[in-house]
Amino acid sequence: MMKYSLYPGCSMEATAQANLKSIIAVAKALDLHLEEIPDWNCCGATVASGVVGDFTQQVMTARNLAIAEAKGLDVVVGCSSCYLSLAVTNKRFKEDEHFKAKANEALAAGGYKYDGSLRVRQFLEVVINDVGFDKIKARVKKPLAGLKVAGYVGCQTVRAIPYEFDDPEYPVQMDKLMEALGATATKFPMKARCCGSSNAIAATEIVIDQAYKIFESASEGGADVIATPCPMCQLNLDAYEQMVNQKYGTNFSLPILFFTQLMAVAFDLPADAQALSYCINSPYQALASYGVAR
Amino acid sequence: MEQNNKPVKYDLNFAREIYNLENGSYIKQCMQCGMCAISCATREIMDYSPRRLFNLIKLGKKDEVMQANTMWNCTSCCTCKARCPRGVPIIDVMHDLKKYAIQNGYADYPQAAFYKAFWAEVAGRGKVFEGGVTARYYLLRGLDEVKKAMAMKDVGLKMLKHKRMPLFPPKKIKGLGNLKKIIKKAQEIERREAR
Amino acid sequence: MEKKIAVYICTGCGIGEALDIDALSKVATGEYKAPICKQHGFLCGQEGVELIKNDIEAEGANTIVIAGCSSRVNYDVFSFGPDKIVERCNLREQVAWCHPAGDEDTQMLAEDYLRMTLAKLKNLNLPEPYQVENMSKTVLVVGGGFTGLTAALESAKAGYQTVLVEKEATLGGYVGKMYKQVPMKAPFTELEENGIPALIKAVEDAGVKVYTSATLEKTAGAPGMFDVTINQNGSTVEERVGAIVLATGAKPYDADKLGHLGYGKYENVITQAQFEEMAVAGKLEASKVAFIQCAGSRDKEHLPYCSAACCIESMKQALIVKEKNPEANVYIYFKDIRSNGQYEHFYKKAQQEGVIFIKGDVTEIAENDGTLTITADDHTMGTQSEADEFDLVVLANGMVPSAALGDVVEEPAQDEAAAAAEEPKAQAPTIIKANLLNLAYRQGPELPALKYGFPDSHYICFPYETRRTGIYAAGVVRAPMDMLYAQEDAVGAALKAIQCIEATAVGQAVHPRSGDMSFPEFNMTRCTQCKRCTEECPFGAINEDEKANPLPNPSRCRRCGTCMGACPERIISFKNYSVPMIGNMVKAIEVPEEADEKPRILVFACENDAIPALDMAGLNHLEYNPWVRIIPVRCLGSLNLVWINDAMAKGFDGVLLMGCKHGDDYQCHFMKGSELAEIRLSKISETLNRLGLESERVRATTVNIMDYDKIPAMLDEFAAELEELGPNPMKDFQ
Amino acid sequence: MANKSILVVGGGISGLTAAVEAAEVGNEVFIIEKNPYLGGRVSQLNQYFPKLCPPNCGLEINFQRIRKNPKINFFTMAEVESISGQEGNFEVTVKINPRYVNEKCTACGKCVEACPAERANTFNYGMDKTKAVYLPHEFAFPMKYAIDDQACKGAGCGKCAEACEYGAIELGMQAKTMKLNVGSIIWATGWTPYDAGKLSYYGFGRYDNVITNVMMERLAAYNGPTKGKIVRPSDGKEIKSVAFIQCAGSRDENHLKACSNVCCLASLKHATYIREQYPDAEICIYYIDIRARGKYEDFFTKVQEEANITLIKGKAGEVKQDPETNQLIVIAEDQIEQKVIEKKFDLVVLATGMAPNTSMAQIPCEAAYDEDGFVAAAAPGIYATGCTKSPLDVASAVRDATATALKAIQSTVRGQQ
Repeated sequence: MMKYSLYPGCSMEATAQANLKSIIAVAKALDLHLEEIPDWNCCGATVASGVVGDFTQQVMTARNLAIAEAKGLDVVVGCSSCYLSLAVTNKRFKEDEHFKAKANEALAAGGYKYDGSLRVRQFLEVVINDVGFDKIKARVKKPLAGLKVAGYVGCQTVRAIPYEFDDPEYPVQMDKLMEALGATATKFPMKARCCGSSNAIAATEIVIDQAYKIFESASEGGADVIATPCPMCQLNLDAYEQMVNQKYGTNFSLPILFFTQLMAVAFDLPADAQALSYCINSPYQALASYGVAR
Repeated sequence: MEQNNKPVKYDLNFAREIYNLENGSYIKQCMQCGMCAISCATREIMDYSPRRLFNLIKLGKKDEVMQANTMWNCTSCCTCKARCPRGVPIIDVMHDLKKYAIQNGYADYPQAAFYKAFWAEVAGRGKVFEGGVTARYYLLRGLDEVKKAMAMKDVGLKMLKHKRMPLFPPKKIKGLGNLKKIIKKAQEIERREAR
Repeated sequence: MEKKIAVYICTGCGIGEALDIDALSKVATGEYKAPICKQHGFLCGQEGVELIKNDIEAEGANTIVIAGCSSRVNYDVFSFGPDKIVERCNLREQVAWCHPAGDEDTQMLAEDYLRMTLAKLKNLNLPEPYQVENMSKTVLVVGGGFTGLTAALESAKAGYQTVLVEKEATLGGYVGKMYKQVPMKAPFTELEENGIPALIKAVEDAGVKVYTSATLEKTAGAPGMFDVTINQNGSTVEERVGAIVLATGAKPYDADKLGHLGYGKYENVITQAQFEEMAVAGKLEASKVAFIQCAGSRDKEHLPYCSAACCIESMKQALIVKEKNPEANVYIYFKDIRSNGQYEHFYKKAQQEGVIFIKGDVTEIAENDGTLTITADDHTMGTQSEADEFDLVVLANGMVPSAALGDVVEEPAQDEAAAAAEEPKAQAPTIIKANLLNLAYRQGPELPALKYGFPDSHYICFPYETRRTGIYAAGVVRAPMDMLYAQEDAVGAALKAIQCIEATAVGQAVHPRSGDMSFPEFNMTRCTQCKRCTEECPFGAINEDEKANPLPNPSRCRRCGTCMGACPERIISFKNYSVPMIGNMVKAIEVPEEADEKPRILVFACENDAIPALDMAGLNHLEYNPWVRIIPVRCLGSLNLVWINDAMAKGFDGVLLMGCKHGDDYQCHFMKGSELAEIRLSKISETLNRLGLESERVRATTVNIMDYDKIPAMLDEFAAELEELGPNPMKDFQ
Repeated sequence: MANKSILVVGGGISGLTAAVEAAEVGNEVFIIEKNPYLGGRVSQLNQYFPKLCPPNCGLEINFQRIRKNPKINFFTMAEVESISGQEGNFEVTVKINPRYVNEKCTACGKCVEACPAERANTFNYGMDKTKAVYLPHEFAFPMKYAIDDQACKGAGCGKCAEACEYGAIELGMQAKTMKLNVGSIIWATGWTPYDAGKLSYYGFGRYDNVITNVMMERLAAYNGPTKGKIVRPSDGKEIKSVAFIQCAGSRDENHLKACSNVCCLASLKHATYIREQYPDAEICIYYIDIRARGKYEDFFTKVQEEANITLIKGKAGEVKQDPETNQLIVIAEDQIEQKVIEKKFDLVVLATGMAPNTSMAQIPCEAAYDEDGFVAAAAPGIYATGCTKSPLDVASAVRDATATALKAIQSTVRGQQ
């Protein structure tokens, strides 16, 4: 069994509970042991950087790494925004001695210290590299044969650390994962385009306009569903699909799922692990032929 | 050329101030290629592309720069940062410009209110409660925005229905006191380093 | 040498299927009485080669004719030692592969080619190398700046005696006066200390003989035997040297012509050179400095070219300002930043140090209260911009080669008779009296200049090509370049000088006919002092005595044969290339009678480009006109009009010259060969017309090596036009 | 006693020049080339800037120099395996890969007619195919065929061997190694076009009508895949508009940090190719700086004066494809006009730069490389030249190679003392 520390992040406890539920269930099914970092705090995301600056935000983030370092396990992150914070902070600890000294000086004020020994990883990457497509295929009980999936990787997942495990402009790894589940990855030029992210509240129009382009591109490719690893992407598309339809006079009704939810379906895990009821746009019809019921 | 007959005048004082921000010195490396301008997810609605903004900084156009929506419309999608041929971490520069704008009273954009609300949540709890951020945001923005909120009530209702909007905030983290100390110290260090 | 001819006809690669080999053999044995003539199905195979070697040994064959593939292939297989003559008759690429098998015309073509090859042998002899007397292997370097010092040091390090002549009292040149140097190595970000003192010491330690305050009063002679008169402070010294590197550098563009940028008007508008002076003198105290790029360069009114070094030199100077005063504000106004290659790192470094780069055209520089104000069209800002309070404005004023400074040598006034004849003439290359070499050459005192006065090579593949054999230009005298380029350039030129010395020592030509040991010999008894050879030699190899007799200098000669083509008396011949040799080839071709309705077209083709192109046409099995008979020539410059006479008299219906492109972007490796040939043609057109022969029957065309796809149509069209003219009326006069 | 001979690794224009120049001074020279022919990258070029003359012309002269000079030895399909010894006396192990065609080949071409297998034509960057037995290209020197063992069906097929009248096919040929003793070594393994697939925002590999500058050379060349006609790869249609994207990979911290030096002039030259075939085609060049240094400025001026050529100051950011017309939409910020512009083109040419081969296959000896992968310094007696040393245009590479020949000769002289 492979062991990891898990950093869930704030969204997983609120808007993206479906993500956390399916991650935990899929991990278990694949023999991956995830241990939540005790008393983790918000990473601050890029929003905090805009108020207090990168350094302060990264020191906040580092508190989580400092706590996790006691176990020495790779830190797995589900949320792409949290991943951006943790991975970039971790990289600076490893590569920038001056930063490391300053950051540890600040951490010391709270009684923490981080040596930069850990690896920060995305759950998507762990599933692909540590488990591998062959084992995933072997675990599939209900192949998603015939399901056309637009793999919406989003922006930060592949661009936080470009080329870390995929092309930052035209990623293909999640598509391969979908293929391993038996589904068909559709042509989807907007697969790495930003959804508008944190502008959902303050500048809704941005999100609606972005979401429109993404839905348009996914529909052109003939997708039945959109899959994503990112809580912001999932929420923005899921919550605003109808507003997009209103503004643009379109008729999109694509369900937006976390890739882990589709894994749970293909692995034939229980309904709670699939967490499909959290989807605003119902996925039941699209997934009906894979043993999914409301 | 602009209609204005009087030539604009270079004034390096503002540029120097910006170049001294945390990531500001990277701006100096900009070679005016315009890659960022195309890469931006929100390029259609930006007043100035990052390239142009950097050019205006060079020129010393403080008001134009600070009043621009460029940094506020930045979604931190990292496309420009990943592509910039000069390795300018543009989103990090945008963070600095937002922070500078807030500190210098150029915070009229709704995003600025959202940022402040978000930070207040993080600092007060150690975690973010999305409902709390929204409430704080509307308090900061005032009545006009509430109208917009009403327009979005459908979204909110749907989210509630699908268990996407917990009504109660998460517990404060146990180490909140320590976190606050860390933040305070970090800001001290940052001020020290800036000079 | 008594020639014993052995002919071998290869029947492989389709030749056997295309031709009647027995009939072909009879040409050799019957018409030309070759004592040995054999055929083999795989001549380049071991057995075939053994066959030849046996005949050489057992039968004493010493003149071998290989009738098979092109000489471009199997050159190593058919090589039997320096004392054997080997001639290739191309039956494969030029016959079997581009003409129908078994056809009567194909057979006639092959037979003619064999006749031509055998006829050629009559006047073909093994060359004997020309030996220079009192050969010197010393390298002379003219100019003691960065390039010259480097060239001198490197040639000394290769073991050659080296002499260096510098006109100033001290060595070092322009670079010697610099405060610091641009980076010359990775990571290309750090300014370097001036390397000239160390370079001077290395030159002295290497035993280079240095003359300072010295100029070349006269350079006479030729490679291996240049006699130079050095004037040092008024007294003269003679040195004999083998080859010369010209490294006299460049001058900054005259800033007095840059009044529009405030030079001469405002004290604090200075040049890059003045900046260096200030920095060296420790007088550089400026808190706000602007650099104006392309001050003169890239400007039709001044220097249309880019001076190449200014962008990185200005970045260097900007960094010097920053080094002295980190708080200084430094601006660089540019058109394009040309920090090519790895100097991109230097550009980034300058940016990181806070140098402000503005893409803009400066429209005005004015003075206000003792400081300078710059107004510019600021392109990326999209507006006019202004910056003020500069205490120094530095003009990146570009460079002018030292070779361009002087009066152009005027063509000697034509005598009345020549003027009256209005003979067309190739334009002589520009030579500028720059007082650098003072060559005692009939063709002028300095290296011929290309555009803008740079004595550069015109070739991309051969950047050290020179029109004065044994003299190689290097550094900024040759072309605008930065120091890193100049350093390499100096070393390369030193190699070329050494190479010329070594080739001369064994009597061989240098590029492009490197290794050739033939050279032109003049039968002076028949010379009419017409000066054509001396005027037309592209390399200035032939001097004249006061009676206008040509005085050849074989070690200057590049063996193109232009003199041979020019000579109306046909007194110039090489041992293995001569007017009679080609004439015999022309005469060997059988021209059928008019009634046979088999026209004949003679083609003279340049062996550098047109012949390979014809081979390629064969390789691609492109079929072309079978009336064509092709004779390769060293260069169309060697075309002697008597061959045209011979051809027309013999009844050829037309003659086509295939040469290289000429004009500004000429591709002729001997500069003007194809152009001269065309001029010669134009001279005989009137004569032809007078004889009742349409001058359209003789024409020239340009073919480059990639034009093989166009060759069939080119020949067919010419044949069609000749057909319209009807047969050559001289045909049956023979 | 030290050795006066020189090993030149790489038979492209730099290696050829260094070898020929050194041999014409009098030193014995060995050239090692990994391809089945000499000439390297320049043999794949259609024309040189700024003269627009054919590279085969200069190569032909260099091959003549090789033919006439017994001091030059060359080995194709060969690679250096190891180097030992020191300046003045190196021992080098060279591996000669099997060509499967021996010296008996007369280049008659009968084998090609018989061969049933095909391979992607690497000489034309995969834009067309050859048989598994192939002549690398028409001007190939040596003029001998070779067999691609990846494509060949092996001894079981043997049709080529049957067809060959001269016993030139040896399907069982094995790699060989040999030792060379030399006084100094010149490393001239050249460069590889930067992998345009890594610039995924330009869609190379996804859109057929996005090509690279080196492919443009083949499209324009008569001995290329289209007989020299420049057409859209997707459907072979004529071109009405073309975009050149400069700095595609070069001057980029994420890709090639340095400027590749040749791409500006190369694209200006390509503009002349297009103009010659399509007098009315619209040509746009997207650039950051046009680096036509020195006298190349004249060529820049000349091309600028052509009608319907627009220079757009702004690095092209993205290329999208119109799925219906296969036209490409290039998005860039026009910095003079201060706006983002989208323009449609039939063809997009990426001006990809030079990645030094030493960044992939290093010299098997002590050597230092700079951050761009070029050779900064090597052990005494070993010299890098041409594009293993810095990104250079042809004239500069030849100049550099000539200089390096002298350095190598100096090593043999030093070794003798």
